[in-house]
Amino acid sequence: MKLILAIIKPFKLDEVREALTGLGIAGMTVTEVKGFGRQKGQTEIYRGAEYATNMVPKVKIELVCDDALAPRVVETLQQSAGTGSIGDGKIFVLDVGQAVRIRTGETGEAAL
Amino acid sequence: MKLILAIIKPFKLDEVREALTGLGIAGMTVTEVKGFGRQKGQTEIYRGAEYATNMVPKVKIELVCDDALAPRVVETLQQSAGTGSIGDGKIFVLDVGQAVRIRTGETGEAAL
Amino acid sequence: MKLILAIIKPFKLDEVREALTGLGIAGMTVTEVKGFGRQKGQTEIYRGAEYATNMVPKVKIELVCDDALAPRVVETLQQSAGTGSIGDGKIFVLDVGQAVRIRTGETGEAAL
Amino acid sequence: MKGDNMTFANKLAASAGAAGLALFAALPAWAQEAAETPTIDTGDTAWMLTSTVLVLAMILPGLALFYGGLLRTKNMLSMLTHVLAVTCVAMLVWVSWGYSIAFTEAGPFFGDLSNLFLKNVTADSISGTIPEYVFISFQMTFAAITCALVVGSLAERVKFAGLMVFAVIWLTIVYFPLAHMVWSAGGFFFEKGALDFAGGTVVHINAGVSGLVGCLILGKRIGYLKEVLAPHSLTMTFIGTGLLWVGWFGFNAGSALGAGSGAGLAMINTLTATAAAAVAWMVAEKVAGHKPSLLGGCSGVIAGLVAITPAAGFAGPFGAIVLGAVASVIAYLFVTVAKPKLGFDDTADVFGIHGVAGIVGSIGVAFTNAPGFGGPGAADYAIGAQLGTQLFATGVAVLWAAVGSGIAFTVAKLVTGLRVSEEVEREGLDLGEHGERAYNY
Amino acid sequence: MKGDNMTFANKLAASAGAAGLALFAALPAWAQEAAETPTIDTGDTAWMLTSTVLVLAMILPGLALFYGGLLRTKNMLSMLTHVLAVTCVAMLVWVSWGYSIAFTEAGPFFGDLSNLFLKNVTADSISGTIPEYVFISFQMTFAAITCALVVGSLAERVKFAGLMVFAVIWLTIVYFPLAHMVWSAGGFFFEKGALDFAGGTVVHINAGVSGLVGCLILGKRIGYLKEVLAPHSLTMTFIGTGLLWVGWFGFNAGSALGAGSGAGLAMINTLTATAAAAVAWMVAEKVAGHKPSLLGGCSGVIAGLVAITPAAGFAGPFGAIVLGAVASVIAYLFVTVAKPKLGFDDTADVFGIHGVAGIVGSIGVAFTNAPGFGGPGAADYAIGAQLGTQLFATGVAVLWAAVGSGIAFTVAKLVTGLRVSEEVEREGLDLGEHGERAYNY
Amino acid sequence: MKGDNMTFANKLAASAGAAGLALFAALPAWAQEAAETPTIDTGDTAWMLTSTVLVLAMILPGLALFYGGLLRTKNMLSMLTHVLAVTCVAMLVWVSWGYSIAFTEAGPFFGDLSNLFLKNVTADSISGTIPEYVFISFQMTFAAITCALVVGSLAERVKFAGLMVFAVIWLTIVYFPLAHMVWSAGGFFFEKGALDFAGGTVVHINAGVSGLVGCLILGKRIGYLKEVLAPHSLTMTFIGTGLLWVGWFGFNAGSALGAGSGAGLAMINTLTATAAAAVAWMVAEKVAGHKPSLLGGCSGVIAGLVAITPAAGFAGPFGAIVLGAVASVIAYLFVTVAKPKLGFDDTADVFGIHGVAGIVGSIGVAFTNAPGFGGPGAADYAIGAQLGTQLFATGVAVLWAAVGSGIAFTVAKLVTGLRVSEEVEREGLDLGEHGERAYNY
Ligand SMILES: Nc1ncnc2c1ncn2[C@@H]1O[C@H](COP(=O)(O)OP(=O)(O)O)[C@@H](O)[C@H]1O
Ligand SMILES: Nc1ncnc2c1ncn2[C@@H]1O[C@H](COP(=O)(O)OP(=O)(O)O)[C@@H](O)[C@H]1O
Ligand SMILES: Nc1ncnc2c1ncn2[C@@H]1O[C@H](COP(=O)(O)OP(=O)(O)O)[C@@H](O)[C@H]1O
Repeated sequence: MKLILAIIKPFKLDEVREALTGLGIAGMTVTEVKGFGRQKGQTEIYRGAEYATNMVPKVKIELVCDDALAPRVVETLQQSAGTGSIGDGKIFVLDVGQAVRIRTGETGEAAL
Repeated sequence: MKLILAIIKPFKLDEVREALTGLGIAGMTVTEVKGFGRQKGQTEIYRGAEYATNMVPKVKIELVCDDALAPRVVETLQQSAGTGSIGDGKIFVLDVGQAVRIRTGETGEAAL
Repeated sequence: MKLILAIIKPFKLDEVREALTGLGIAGMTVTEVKGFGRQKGQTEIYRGAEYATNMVPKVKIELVCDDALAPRVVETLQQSAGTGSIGDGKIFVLDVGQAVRIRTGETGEAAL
Repeated sequence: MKGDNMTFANKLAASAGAAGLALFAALPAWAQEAAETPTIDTGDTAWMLTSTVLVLAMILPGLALFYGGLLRTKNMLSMLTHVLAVTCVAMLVWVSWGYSIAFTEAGPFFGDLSNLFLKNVTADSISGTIPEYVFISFQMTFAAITCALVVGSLAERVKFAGLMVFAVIWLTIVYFPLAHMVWSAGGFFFEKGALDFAGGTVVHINAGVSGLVGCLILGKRIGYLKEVLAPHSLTMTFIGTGLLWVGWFGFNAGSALGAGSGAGLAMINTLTATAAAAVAWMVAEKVAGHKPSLLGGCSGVIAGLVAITPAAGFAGPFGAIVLGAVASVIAYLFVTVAKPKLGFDDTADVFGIHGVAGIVGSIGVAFTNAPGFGGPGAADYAIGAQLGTQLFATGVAVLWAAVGSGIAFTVAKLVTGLRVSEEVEREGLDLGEHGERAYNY
Repeated sequence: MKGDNMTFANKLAASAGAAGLALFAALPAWAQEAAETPTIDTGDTAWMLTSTVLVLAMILPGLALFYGGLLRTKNMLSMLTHVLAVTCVAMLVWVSWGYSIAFTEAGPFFGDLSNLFLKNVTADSISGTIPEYVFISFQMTFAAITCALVVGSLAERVKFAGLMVFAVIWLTIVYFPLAHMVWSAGGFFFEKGALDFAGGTVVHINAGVSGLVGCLILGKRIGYLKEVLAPHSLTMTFIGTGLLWVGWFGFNAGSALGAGSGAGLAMINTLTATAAAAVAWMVAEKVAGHKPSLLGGCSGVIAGLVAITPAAGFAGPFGAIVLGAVASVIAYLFVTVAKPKLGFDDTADVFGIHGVAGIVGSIGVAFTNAPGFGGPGAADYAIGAQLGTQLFATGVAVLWAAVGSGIAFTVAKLVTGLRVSEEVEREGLDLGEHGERAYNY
Repeated sequence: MKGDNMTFANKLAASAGAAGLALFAALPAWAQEAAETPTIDTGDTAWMLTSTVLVLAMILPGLALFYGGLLRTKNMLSMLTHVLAVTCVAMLVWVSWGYSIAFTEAGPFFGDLSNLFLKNVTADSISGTIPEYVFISFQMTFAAITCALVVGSLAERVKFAGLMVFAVIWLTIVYFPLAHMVWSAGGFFFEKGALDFAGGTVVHINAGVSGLVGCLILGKRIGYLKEVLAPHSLTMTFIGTGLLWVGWFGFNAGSALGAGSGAGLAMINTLTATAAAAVAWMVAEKVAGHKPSLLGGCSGVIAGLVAITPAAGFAGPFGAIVLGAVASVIAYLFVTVAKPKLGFDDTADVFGIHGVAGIVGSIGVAFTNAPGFGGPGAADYAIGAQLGTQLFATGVAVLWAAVGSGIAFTVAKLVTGLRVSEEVEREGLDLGEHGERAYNY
């Protein structure tokens, strides 16, 4: 199994989720994060104090799927999350040794 | 070493933490996340505008332990986090190459 | 490639980011988390109800880099995040199978 | 100049006598006295000072929070900024030329510029039984809140600069004339005998219609009816609701222009109508198969307040209850059933609540004023005739607001573009237009 | 009917004379005048209009925020909804039959139904020196806030429907009779000469005891004394505290029913008692080995306000300081030491603060009124006798509230279940009962 | 009785001609009159009761939110606690010895202790046309807010205990004497004929300068000019701004001590000056190449309110506009250009706004009062002479505040350390000093 970790633009989340559901993905976990990268944040000024925020709000998706599906998940993610402009984000793929569904105790791909 | 990544129901956190402490686990890291899965969210209506949230609040636990302990951690997690109802969550296990305690520079299992 | 996962004290974030930028790291992703470990939280009392919070606010950094750079990243992290006092946090290193830049579709180290 | 307002007070009393309204009949001593030797009544003045303060509290922080809470986090601060800026601009315009246009006696639709920059007023000027400066201040807050009400329709996409241009034009060609028609001696509605105790036409119908025109000209928000646009803080909306209700006593009971029985009547009606409207909205939700909601209760509160505004002194407490409940249910149906079908994007439902409940109130007052329905109307009060007058006045107000605001928005659009770029809209107006965030937790 | 209130005013003055209270002695002209030719005093009316608005501000947004901030995020919105709905229902019930039961002169415990739907009142009716509609409005807000106070004990688990059923019954069988006993001519306490300036028994002891009964009937929250139930926003609780203090001047100084020396005395006492109580609570925390806290300060503010309520016109500023400080420390000890031992789950400490400080105030007024302690009592004022009266009145109020609220909660439980399901309680009442979230950041 | 106020108003105008002032000249007449037939005017009393409540609302929740919103989340609660505690302590000190020092007629700089613990005051005492207890309460809130204003400079690092020590000393040696100089018969500035309608010197210059001294003694916050110290909630700051503006009418129009034309003039000026100042700040931002911001608008509001405070009854509405705009731009330049260069860390810009705009107002009033600029000054009013007096009074106030607050802070530092440990500062004062969090979402 693979853990697919994608960092995307927040407003793309709905689109991405729909695209992945289309692939048959039944679950994923989403976290609000702050990204530091090439994309620069807005400058904020409060009564003359200027703060150039280099952190941009992003959304992180964590999704475990079986090895076979992984390439298509990555591809779908890349297509649905992309806007073509800087800061679109990254996808990372890691190996997962084991998966368990807490409710039933099922393990492996059955747990997904 | 293993990274154990568990997504559970928020109100189960205290119980889970206690159960893990019982196993001798000295540390873990917790994040508030939103889960998308079989469990459906509540429908919210604001002045006629209906939003069926398919995101459910969950808590993610990240915990690194030595290989030997991992199976018992997974088991304990599964038991203490389970309610038997849909949406109880998942446990994923990944391999960790290295661990460092920042304060002391200790590495490997000594760092945990 | 490696995923370097560091849990640090929140007020150290700026310093750490600067140190990593010095290494040539161009991106990372930051999450607010709560840590459970040896460091104990403050006791809060609200109208007589006492809560000893064992969760301490921490910041988690996720950073993917190529294998060669990883040791130096870990080292830099350890130095810049350390204060020498309890609760400084941990660094974990995991293997990453693949990386993709959503915007361009570049993969591997070119995606970082 | 003092004469103007004396006349205003007299006309009020006179027309009240003519139309057989109990309200002013209840204050004959006051009216007479005022006509003879204009002196300040400290009790009336105390109440009008308080009322002015209360109306300001409705705007800042009241209305700004009510609207702001309904928006997404990223646009909260822009709403607060819009309300603040519009309020301040309206105040400056009011003392510069607004008061002159609204309250000099020149024609049925406009005053003239003879009192530009308040040049005929001094600290000693008296209007009725209160210092004229207090009257001007009280009316100033009305101009400000009406303009601020419109902002709710435009939220999450209107450009700050465009809003400022709109405000100045709209106040001048829409609000001041309508205020003149309703409240000035010689005003069009005033002379027709239309009932409007505290500004149902000038304020609520006007703001509702102008907001509708504005959101049509602006177009829908990105993601409207597609993405989740849930309110970022109903807590803030609730605080706003509370402050609006609290402040509305300045608005309604203050419109009696003194601390007498008229104010007392307006107060109790502003309590009962509102309570009934809040309950009615939540019951309507339940009947429609949903859960009774906080935003429903708050919307009901506003609908009730709006509906009772024209009728506050022209109803009994139980007439007010019926009026509030009816207006609330109609507004509920409009907002939840009609609006999604019509498909326009009135962000904070300014038309759906202020416009709709305002129209219900403006028509309903013909009934609530009747003694048969517990109203203070005279024994020979004729519902039918009054209903005609009310329909006519309501229609004129709707038309005037629609045409005038169309002009104002169009000019603002030509000059500034009126709407922010897609990028700013997505990122949020807070950062894009003001370079600040509402929250940095 | 107008007679009723005239009598009310007279009785007030009379009993004041009898008991030798300086307060009313200071207003003899007013009392006489009122008895002779009932006319409106615009100054008194201005203040009573303002006072009514202030008490409304105590409820919305004041009390709702004060309580809501103490809850967990997931129940914030339900508290706001409860307070809003209870307030509106109380208002409608008040004008329908409440005012009649409370303020017609039929017997010592109840009025009668002769003034149902305010049928004897018109805009011209006068009560004392103010329009009767203003008096009714002022008293309306008292009924509403008392009922809303009870909600704090039930928070995080009470069912919305159950609360509504409770409110209607409880107002009818508990609040209106108690209001009659204390404030109506011929009322039980009134005739006994019990001192209660602004409603220590009717409002605070009553709400505190009813809340206690309610939380006992409801049972504890899931996780009480086990999980972290920390306040989700002390910022909101602070805003509520500020608004409660601000609004309380309408409550206390407004209870003088005019803008004279009685209001002035009530005002300064409502400042000094409260300041002392806030400081006392924080000092008590320090002495107990803890850090002085914001919630402590806020709790002290409320304890002080509650304690001074019955005594606002029956104390000097330094008697008020002592009363506030004593009540605050006793409430502190109750809430932090006694309550955890007793183990009941009064979510917002309605009994611990309103009940306890209310009882301290209701008894303490026997002392503060004494000229020896700087109070306005006459030279021959007898502390002992008054103390007996106060203890008796307090006891009756506690009993009446306990029995009546027991009935009201039991009926509500039979009809609706009163408590939400475990699932809803866990997920939060906001989503489960109202389908909304307080915050969507 | 109503006659009183006529006379009061007349005297105001008349004596204004004589001494070229309005306010203070009015006070001796008031003292005299009071000696003759002191009776209560219910209208004036109603307004002064209301004004007192309004000033309290400025502090709680107003000022606390205004400041608190500007801080980081971890220090929010400490600000709320500081403002609450300082307010309560100031109230207790005021009735104990403050009123005596400020308002007994002993010398030009101090009163004496003859009225300690208000021993000469009863509920029947009258001051002008209002109960003396009302006057004492009104002035009490002035003492409290001034002390609370200082807190803004010290935020995010001052120790709670240190603040309490400072407050008691500073009120005694700085505030009470300055209040005596300005407002008491025989007071130093009072006799010199300095114009200060509502406390520009006593309140704003004083708080601004004291805050500056305080933040210099405390030192900069860790991370100042290095880390991101962005406001955690401009929403809260906005709510505070709204409540400050709303409450300021109690402050300014209340300083007329009655509900007459003086209050009316103060009200309209407090509207126009503030509106102009808010707009001016945002325009200044635009001109400087930045986006017009909410915090800019809010800062402008406060600058305008501060500037008009001394001039509220000594300006026409358009003089007020100019004064507000000028003060706002100067404060803007100070805060954004001068302050970063000077490098001191005045957390909430108490000096930059209250100090700077207070000085501008205190000097500017010499101009706005001139009839040539639309002010109410007499025909023979001499700007030059008055300007000299104003400069002198301003200078003395600055000096007195600087020296006195230097002493108070130094003593507080010796006794308590004044500043929290580095660890507490990093973790936040909320947990470190009070053991609570402002938010537990
Ligand atoms: N090496 C990295 N490790 C982890 N996250 C990264 C890394 N580089 C970028 N990111 C994440 O991806 C986001 C987008 O990266 P950025 O460099 O701004 O643009 P792009 O994806 O178009 O190259 C960043 O905000 C950050 O959250
Ligand atoms: N494939 C997946 N990858 C990552 N997280 C998942 C995945 N499937 C489910 N989850 C997480 O687990 C939670 C519970 O899953 P769900 O399908 O609702 O119920 P159950 O765990 O009972 O099967 C989800 O809310 C989501 O956070
Ligand atoms: N085994 C673990 N797995 C995951 N995170 C851990 C683990 N142990 C500690 N942490 C994280 O590291 C933080 C610091 O650990 P702690 O034991 O308090 O101090 P130290 O790092 O000095 O040993 C914790 O708050 C937690 O977030």
